[in-house]
Amino acid sequence: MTGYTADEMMTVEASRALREGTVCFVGIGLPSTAANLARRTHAPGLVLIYESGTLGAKPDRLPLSIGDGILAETADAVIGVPEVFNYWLQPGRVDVGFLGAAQVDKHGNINTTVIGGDYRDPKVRLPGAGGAPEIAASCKEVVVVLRQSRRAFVDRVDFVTSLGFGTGPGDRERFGMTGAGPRRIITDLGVLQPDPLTCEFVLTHLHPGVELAQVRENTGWELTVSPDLTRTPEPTERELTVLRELKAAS
Amino acid sequence: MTGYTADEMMTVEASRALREGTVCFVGIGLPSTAANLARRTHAPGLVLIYESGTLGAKPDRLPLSIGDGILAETADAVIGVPEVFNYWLQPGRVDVGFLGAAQVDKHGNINTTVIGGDYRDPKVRLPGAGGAPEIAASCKEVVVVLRQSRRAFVDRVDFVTSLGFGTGPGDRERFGMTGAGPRRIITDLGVLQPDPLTCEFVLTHLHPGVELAQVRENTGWELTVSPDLTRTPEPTERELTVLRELKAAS
Amino acid sequence: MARIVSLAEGVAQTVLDGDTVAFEGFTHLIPFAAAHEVIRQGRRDLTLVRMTPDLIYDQLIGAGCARKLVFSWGGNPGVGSLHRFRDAVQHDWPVPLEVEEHSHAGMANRYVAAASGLPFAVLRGYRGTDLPAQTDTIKPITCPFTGEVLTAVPALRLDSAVVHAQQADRQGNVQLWGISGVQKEAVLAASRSLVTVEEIVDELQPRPGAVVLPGWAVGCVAEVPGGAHPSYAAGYSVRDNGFYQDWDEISRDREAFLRWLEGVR
Amino acid sequence: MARIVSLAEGVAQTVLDGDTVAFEGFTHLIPFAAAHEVIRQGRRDLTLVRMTPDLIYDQLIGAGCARKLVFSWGGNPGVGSLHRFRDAVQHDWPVPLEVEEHSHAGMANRYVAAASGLPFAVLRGYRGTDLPAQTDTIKPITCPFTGEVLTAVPALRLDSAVVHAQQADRQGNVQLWGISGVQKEAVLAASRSLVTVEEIVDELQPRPGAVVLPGWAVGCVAEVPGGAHPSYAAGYSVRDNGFYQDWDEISRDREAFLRWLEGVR
Repeated sequence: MTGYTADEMMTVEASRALREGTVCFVGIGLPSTAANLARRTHAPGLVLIYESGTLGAKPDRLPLSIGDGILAETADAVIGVPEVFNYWLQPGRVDVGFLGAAQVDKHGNINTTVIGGDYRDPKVRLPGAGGAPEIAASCKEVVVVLRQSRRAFVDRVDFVTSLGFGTGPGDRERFGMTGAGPRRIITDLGVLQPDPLTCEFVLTHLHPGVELAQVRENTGWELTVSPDLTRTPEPTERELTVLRELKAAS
Repeated sequence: MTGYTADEMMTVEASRALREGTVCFVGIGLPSTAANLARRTHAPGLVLIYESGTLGAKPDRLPLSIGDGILAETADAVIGVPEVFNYWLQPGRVDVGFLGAAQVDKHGNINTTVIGGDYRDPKVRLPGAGGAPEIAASCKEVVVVLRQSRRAFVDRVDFVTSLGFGTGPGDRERFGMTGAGPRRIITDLGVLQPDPLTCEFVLTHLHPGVELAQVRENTGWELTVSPDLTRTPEPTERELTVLRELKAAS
Repeated sequence: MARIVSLAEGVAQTVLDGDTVAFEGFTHLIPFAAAHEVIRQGRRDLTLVRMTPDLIYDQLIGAGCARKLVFSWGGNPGVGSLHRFRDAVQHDWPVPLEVEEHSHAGMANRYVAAASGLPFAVLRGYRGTDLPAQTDTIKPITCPFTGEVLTAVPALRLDSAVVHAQQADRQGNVQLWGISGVQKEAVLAASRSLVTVEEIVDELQPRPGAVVLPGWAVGCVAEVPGGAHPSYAAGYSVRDNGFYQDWDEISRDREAFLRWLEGVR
Repeated sequence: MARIVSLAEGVAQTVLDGDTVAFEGFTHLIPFAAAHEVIRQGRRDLTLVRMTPDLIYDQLIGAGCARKLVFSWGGNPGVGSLHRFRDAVQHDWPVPLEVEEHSHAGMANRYVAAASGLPFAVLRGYRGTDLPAQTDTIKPITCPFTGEVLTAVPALRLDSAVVHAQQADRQGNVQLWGISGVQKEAVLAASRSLVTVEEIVDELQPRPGAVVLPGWAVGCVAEVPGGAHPSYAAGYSVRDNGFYQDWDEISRDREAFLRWLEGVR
């Protein structure tokens, strides 16, 4: 397969992170695209939960907002927002939480609040927490998806909106987190996974055509590369076709 | 009007305690009968809440249980039991709570748990609390309905299942109760209301044909009689007709 | 995805000896058939949890399945007492029964806390009553913002929950409607769950006021038409008020009860 | 029983200067028309509460109605930033804006606590994040049974709440369906409430998944067809995604915004 963009590779790889039959907490944008791609390819029984209160949504096109009517119309159940967080997310019923980020650091902590300056007088004011802190705390595992750049991949985030591994081993346990935390960061260049000893994210997969040097250039910390570094399989014909159909229809 | 029973008088007087347009938390049995009588006579806009989760039930016959299907079928909304207690009762949205009792004392405390002996080895084991403690705490006011007898009307209840005025003035405030507590005890002999200074229930109404001595005989404490002691008006023709129709239909 | 099983399989896989188990249903949809199967399978040492023990727990208690009861209103609604419950508490027959007593508001919030993955719930409850002195699962808690003292009750984490519903589809998605009580909370509070249903259908038609439990949040589903008798399933059956009255006589006498029990076994 | 009023009367009676007020609606059923009436009536010093401020608060903030924002996600969904919000926070234009920032789970539970008449709520939230250091309405709380430390947030008691729904009947009973967010909680958390509806009907037909607010729990109801535009009302309208995109340009520039504001006034 040739002729696909880096964003397409990232979306396809994100969809592959979702196993058949699992329950996935989905935000709008790339996570929703990846989840719906998975549902139409290898994981037809994937259960999608959107924080707007739709359990088991089965949209036949990509929703344009987290509260798109198509989600309510196709859901197994529509519930209030408090119930989403209290009965479904908080007790650890969700297998995978998909999060985006403005910044992510080498321990998988996520910043979606402020960049630069300080909290009261930031250089950039971002949208804020939304559902992310509790998704990061309570989903059995978390997958982070974002484009890789030196600005986004930092040694330490300016603001911890959502906890990854904090400052390293033991932090999640100390904070009483019930979920296992971020298991992979999927980017347009490759995939990073946490080292079980250091809880530092190391490069485990390079996307086709990407050079290691490129990844290093776009990482703001001294990147460790896994001894088992692997090439990500290219998007299949089917993956790309379905992805493009989804995109075209919305 | 002649030819009615003491129980009918008690039920009619209980129905009169419910003003048009108020919101009433109703238990099964006499409270439900009285509330539905009120709804068909002077208070067509009375809002009935049953703890089974039916808001604004408008049964066309007397429900036979607190979870009678007729309540759900005629309600403005059917909600879960946690919501009944948390969103509707606890914040003080209910005007009147109707409670029965096995024992009531001179301060309006209610016992529906155990009589005689001690808690672990009682003489009589009663059903227990149900919704009563929080109805007694949170309704704007409480009306207690039960037949008057020396066994039931005691100086101090064997067990406080639901707080009235505790041991006297200031107790409700000390316990942080948001509702005003019991405002009247309606029996088959008359009506008792709390003295605002002592919080002790005094006889304010005698039902037609009842002698004061009868009430004293059937009260287990030194009963105070209001200087304004009044005769309860007899049941009207209409009240009795509607009450009997309701009873006959169920 | 829920497993579709027979009633016997469902009970065997869901309710184990020593479990803390709730059979919920508020007057409506009480899972009697599953409780009778528990009696047949001879479960022992159960901690039975239910807001209103009703006939269903009077039967399980009389059959010797229980060692403890956690409840908030223990009567035969509109009829009188639960005689097997009283016999167990007062005379240890057939086995001793420990009791943990709460109010409805407390029980409902204990289920909510467990369904929410929290260790406790907060309410305005019990204050000024004699219950906290008898029940060590009622404690004061202070608001960290206002200093107000309220009441805390611990989460009712269940090993197992059994409820009855009108319908499930073949994926085990469950729909119940009418009075829905605390069934959703009980299922979500439990490690294992069994839902008996009036009917398994090809497709659930969304209904006003319905509670839906996704199949992936349910353990087992068993088709048991009439499984709520003598309570009822709105749209399928009416409450057998006569049996509730008859129970008073059956349960009042140990011999009469044992004869009834033979019929179940 | 709710009062049936015009939009202008409803806003005048419900939202007062200095109020802590929520206009709720999670993407769906956002009460834009009521917010525009608030701008026309020149309300000041509002503490605006909303999980997702969205365009509706960008507009109220830009119009100078607000002194404080309590929120959990402040973006233009799928488009980008809320420029009026940023301009107020960073440059005090048109007036300074104080900010109280939470997570969705925290905000939802704060509404639940207020709707429940409790002073605070407990959740597993915020731990390990930098939010508690910036927001003094996040505190630790210890379970009195297990000793586990969780997070407490105070109830969001509101002076007023404004929501949009599909239908009300002539008694002011309100029915909304589709994505229902935290609207019920917001109304129940408020001393005064206004519900704008697409349509006042003779009789509400029960709908699957509907939330019903009894008329006696609602302050005012006003018929305002299209009152959720540019958000939507399931069954009545679709979301005007184009306007959400256009807003980026309108709101980016103070002059363009002021021109838009003239159109509202």
